[in-house]
Amino acid sequence: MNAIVDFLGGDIVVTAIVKTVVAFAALLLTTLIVVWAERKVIADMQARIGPNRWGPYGILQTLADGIKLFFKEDFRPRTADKWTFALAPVLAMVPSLLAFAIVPIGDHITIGDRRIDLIVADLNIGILYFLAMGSIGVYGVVLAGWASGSKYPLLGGIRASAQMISYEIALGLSLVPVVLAAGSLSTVDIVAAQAGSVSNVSFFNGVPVLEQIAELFSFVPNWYIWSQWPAFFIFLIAGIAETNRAPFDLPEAETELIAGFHTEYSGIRFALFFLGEYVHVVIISAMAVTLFFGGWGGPKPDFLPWIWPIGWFVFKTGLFVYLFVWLRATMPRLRYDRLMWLGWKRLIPASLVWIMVTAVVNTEGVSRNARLVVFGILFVIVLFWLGKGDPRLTGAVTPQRRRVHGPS
Amino acid sequence: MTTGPTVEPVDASEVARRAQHEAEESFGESEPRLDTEEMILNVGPQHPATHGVFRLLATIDGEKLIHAEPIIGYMHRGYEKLVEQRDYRQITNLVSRMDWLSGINNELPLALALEKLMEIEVPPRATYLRVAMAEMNRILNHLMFFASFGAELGAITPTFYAFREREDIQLALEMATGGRMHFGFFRPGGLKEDVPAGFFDQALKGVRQVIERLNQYEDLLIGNEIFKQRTIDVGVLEKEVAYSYGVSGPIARGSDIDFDVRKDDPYLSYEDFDFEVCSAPNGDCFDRFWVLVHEVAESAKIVEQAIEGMPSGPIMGKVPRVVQAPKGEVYVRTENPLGELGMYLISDGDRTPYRLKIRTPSYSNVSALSHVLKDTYVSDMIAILGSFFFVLGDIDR
Amino acid sequence: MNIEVVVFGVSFVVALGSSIAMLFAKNAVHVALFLVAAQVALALTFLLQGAYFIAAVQIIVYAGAIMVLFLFVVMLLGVDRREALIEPLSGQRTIAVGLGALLAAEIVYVAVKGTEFVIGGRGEDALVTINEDPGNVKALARALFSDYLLPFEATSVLLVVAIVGVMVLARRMGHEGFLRETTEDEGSEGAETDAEVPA
Amino acid sequence: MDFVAPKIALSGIAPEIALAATALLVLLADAFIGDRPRTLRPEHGSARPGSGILGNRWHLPLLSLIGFGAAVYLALDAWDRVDATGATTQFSGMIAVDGFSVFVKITLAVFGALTILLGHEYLVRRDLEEGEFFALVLFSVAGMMLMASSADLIVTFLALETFSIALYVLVGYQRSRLDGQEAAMKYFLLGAFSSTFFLLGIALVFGATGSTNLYGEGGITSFLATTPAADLSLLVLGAGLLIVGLGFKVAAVPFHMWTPDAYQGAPSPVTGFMAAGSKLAGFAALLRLLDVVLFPLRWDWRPLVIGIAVVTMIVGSILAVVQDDIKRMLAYSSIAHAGFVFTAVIATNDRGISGALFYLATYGLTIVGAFAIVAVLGGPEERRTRVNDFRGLFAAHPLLAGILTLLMLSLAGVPITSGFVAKLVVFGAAVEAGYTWVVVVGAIASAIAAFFYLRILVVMYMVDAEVAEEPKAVMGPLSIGVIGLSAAATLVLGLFWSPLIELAEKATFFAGP
Repeated sequence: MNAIVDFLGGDIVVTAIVKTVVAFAALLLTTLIVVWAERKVIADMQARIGPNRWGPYGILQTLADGIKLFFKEDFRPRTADKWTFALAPVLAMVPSLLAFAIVPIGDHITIGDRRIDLIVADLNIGILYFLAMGSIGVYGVVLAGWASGSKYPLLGGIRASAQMISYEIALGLSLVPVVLAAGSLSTVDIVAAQAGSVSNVSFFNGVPVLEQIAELFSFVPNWYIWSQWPAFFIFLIAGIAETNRAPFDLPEAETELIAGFHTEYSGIRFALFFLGEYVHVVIISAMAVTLFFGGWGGPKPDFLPWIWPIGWFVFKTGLFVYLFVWLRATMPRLRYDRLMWLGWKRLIPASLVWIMVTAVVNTEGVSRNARLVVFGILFVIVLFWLGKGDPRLTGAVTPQRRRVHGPS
Repeated sequence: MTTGPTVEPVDASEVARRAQHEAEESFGESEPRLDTEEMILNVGPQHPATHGVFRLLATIDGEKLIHAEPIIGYMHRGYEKLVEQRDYRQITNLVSRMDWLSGINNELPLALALEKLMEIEVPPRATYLRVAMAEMNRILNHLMFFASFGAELGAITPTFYAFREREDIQLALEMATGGRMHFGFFRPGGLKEDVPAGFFDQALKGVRQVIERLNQYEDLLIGNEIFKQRTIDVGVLEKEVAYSYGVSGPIARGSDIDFDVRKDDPYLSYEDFDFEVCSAPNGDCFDRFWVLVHEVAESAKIVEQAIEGMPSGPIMGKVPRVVQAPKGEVYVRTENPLGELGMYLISDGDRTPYRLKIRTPSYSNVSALSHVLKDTYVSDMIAILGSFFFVLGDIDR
Repeated sequence: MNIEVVVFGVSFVVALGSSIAMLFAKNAVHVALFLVAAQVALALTFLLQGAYFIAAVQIIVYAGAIMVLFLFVVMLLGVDRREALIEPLSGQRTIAVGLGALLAAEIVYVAVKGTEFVIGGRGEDALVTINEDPGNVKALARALFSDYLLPFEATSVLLVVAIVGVMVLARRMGHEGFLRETTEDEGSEGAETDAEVPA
Repeated sequence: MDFVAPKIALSGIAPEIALAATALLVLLADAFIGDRPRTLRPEHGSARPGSGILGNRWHLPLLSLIGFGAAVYLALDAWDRVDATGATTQFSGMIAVDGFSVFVKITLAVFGALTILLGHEYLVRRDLEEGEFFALVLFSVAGMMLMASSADLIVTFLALETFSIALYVLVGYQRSRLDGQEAAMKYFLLGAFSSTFFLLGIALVFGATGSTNLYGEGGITSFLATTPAADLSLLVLGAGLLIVGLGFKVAAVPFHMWTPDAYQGAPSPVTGFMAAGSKLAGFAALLRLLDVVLFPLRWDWRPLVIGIAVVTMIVGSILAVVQDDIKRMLAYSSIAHAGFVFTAVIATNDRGISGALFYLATYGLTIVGAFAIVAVLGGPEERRTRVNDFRGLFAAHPLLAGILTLLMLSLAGVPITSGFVAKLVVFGAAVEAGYTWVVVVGAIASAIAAFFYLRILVVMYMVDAEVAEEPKAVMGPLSIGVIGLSAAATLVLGLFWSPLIELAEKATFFAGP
């Protein structure tokens, strides 16, 4: 036993392996629940019942589906490229799973005299790692589209690669201001930088009335959502686009491209794509929470102090997952050229502007958050100016012609 | 398998050819060019956006549709020939299967044609009931397209709402006829039987609910920015083109053709009712859809008026035991949910028609597709197909 | 013997194996994929050396961006189109093998002798110091924004040039490409300003 | 360890900054000012040349010229400063501010401005988009300038890539020409290949010396000065690879394969610019590297460079003789000229350096004029560039024929032209350094080269009854101006050479330890 531990490089590595296994299992479990929750929630939104056969409230439905898919015939088109076809689903799933390694899901727990941080790996390049995994994730979709050897998947694959590359840029750029503000690429540091209350920001210090007013808001946590909200919205939009979810689900638009890149997939391979998408949703939600909503931060009563951060984290992440579902229930799908327009001509310039703003503002420490808010307002003005579109789209467009009487 | 006349014979490849020719002229020798390759994509016959076995032979360059050719006929059933072998009562059930979303409306022109030919007087109660049921059927049809259009653009939720609204009206019709799609309720001379107790309440409940909720649905779908982006100025069908293809119904009205048989050539008792003909000026997907949605409200208004003013009395005129049209010919047109449905009946005095020519709206409407689809995006293609509101059975009779 | 050696061994085998496989793969997509595998394996070795930043950048830039674009292009160019594998120059392969062997020998020579050449305390010790104190991300940033500021900025000019160039070459040739001989034969429209050398 | 912001003095790279900024301005102006038909539909018509040779697009060339003017002004300003304070390095030793770099920069700016003038007329006549062309020329001149003043191999590499990429694109700028696309492709592939050699060279030099910096503390110069006993084989290997990379840019044999194709396929203004600017920048880097930094190693690299010089002169001259196309012919002639400049490089004395600079400056002025004449005679797609197409030129355009004669004679090195003086200077430097036999080879090569220059002249003046199509020059004031300027420079520098030579001699002091 000791020999094995030594071989692995000591206790630290063993801990890491245990953490990895636990995180893997937890993530898969979460995904199963998320799939069920989405179906239940969206059914509720659509005046349906949703899954209700397996387990209480149909909670085991995903499991049943998984088992069904597992035992289905593994079908592969004759024109498909054998190895690539098999590789693609794995590549779609694994990077999403790996990305979870840098998400801090809680503070730390103490077992015996050993402190265990509730994060698989606190890398000093955490954000870059997240982006790297995202960029690998493109392969699954692209290769699936190509390897299927038929036209609709190819179209879906091309759409997917263009979309994911474009929005990866916006996604990466939207994280830069946060990194600038926190001064670190490590997710743990970023969460730590969001501890405390907004009233700590001493913008109003010394100003008689305003100081008291600021004091009133001491209960508001010092999350980056307040100062970095433009970055947050860019992150959110780009993140949704990265997951290929509505309203950015063009690569698998079912009414246009049948099922896009996974048209030819069935059985367990399809299940991998399916799971990969939901894992990705969870990851994006978790990253949004970590970067902009204080991560696991929240009130921490004395009772079981280590469980509260986890609870807060799960709660916040759940809200974002709910947002994903909500969007899917509400939004039609964007058109391909509009999608590219949004990504390249709006999100990327906007995030570049915001990086500049943050970089300038960040050089002076004291009142930075308040300055960021001011700049944010400026930014919104720019944003609206940028967003000025076709007057027919924004103005009143309803045609108003009705004939009441007789033949014309 | 005809695709209708081509208005504009010039297509993209010809433009390229012309340019090439020009280049050759100026230099006396041509050089091969580096162009991206075009791909031929078969949309359908099995495709979720084509509502059946409709096929679109699309030539695409990347995401751009260079040329699209609708190919129809995959479910041609030869109704026009079939009806010549069957007597008039049987025909009623046949024609109701043409446009399976509006069975009652399909039965109507046949009944009207026979009544005209046989000079049968239809009692007012039957006429009123016919109007009410036809308009309820129209609401069902329009809601179906409301549902599918949203779904095609990626908005899945309106689908379910539309089906929820349909259910109450569907139930009313079921109470009266026993059928949900193919009702077989209109007979020459009147109706099969009187409506049961509770029918009016159920119908009123249904249509009032529709009127009440329609605004919400409008906000949900029509008010959506993405929806607007997907539909406005997409797939414009010009007024002149619509005329030349004989496009009718909501699609024509979306192209500023203010024509509605119910107003312009009234039948049944449509003159008694207060309703409006919606039309919109731009001819794009948005306008077509807008007309469709607003027609639901108008139809609901008609149903309300018809039920409120429902006369009592018999529901069947004096019809001989054997339905046998006298020698002669007659043309009847009605406003089907999807456009003008015309039936040209020639009778040689037998129990079966000598010839029944049916002019179905979808057939004329889809022939305009290849014009509209030219130089659009693949995503637009879906929006355009969805906004052309066709039923395959109505194309391939 | 510990796990580091094992991980290094695995990444070594993957990098080398996929590089060789890349040479022999017939399908362009497979070639690209093997290259990706080699890149990722290389990133792993960077990780082992504690160069996290380089590892992440290796994956983001090479595997994530460049190779995806490669694949994108290969896909767009069509799946069926395979270049004929005929050598335009006879004996090219033999020469290539010879030169490759020479290069390999050279690399081995430099690698073996390299430590002797390196002057001034660079190498492992420097890496350890850098990784300990500010962390290699910060050390890298410091180098980039102080000593290497000019190359860093010059790179941006280089990239702008590349972008402009790509725009020029990839712009859809509208009618612009088809010249008209206004200057040669008709010349009517340009005549008044076309000064000709007096005869 | 707090971050200490580096001290930034911009005077050393002010010309480059001015040019890059102008390039960006040109791009913006191109996008936002003036009507620019994006897709020229037949019914829209287009900005035809008929609307005046400056057309409605005069602001772009004007802006570019202002940029070059600013660059020259800033370079002169830097020269004053260098005169006052002596040569220095800036940007943590990345940039050398010395007379050498300033001289090269001013010359390059002149080449660039001439290219803009020619290019404007060339593009307007052919209905091609202008903005990117000017921007690329500006960027590439900025890159060349940076190359001349770089004091770090990394900067040299970046500068090399900057101007090379711009040139790859410029070569294929007229995309309707397939030979242009082919040329761009070849140039790009081979150029990228040579860049890797250069990069490997940098790596080896770094491995040997622990630095890529030429002058600074711990740089290559101080390494060579302080550790004379070190094993230098790796450094020499690296230097050899650097010579390969730069030799490609100056079109030295055996790295010349791209030259004829690229010169032929490129639009003629670009060809002239490549011949003048690319060569100057490449030799600037070579001179700084070999004659200054690696001066202590001269016994190691000199045999290699002598070999290159001899082979280049001979091969360039002989292959030029058999060419049928005037652009290809000029390409091979430019290869031969690179060989002549190499004779100055191997001299490793001040006279050699000033001689090389003088040579490159005069050669550039001449070759720009020669390609300008090719441009006005070549037709829209430059199909009429065969030697036989010049048949009867004298009858059609006597003055043009006369100017071409002058330029050809200058390239051949006939007295009273600048080409003669230039050859005299470089050969003199080599003789002074004791390489008389190289000079003899050079003289023989010159004699061979004279043959093909004369061949053109013969064809030109030949009155031939069977001229299928008379050569027809289509040119506006800009072309005439550039051609005239080039001819004047050739003649004047052939008669009154001393001011420029004095300037070039002033330019032989380098930044350094």
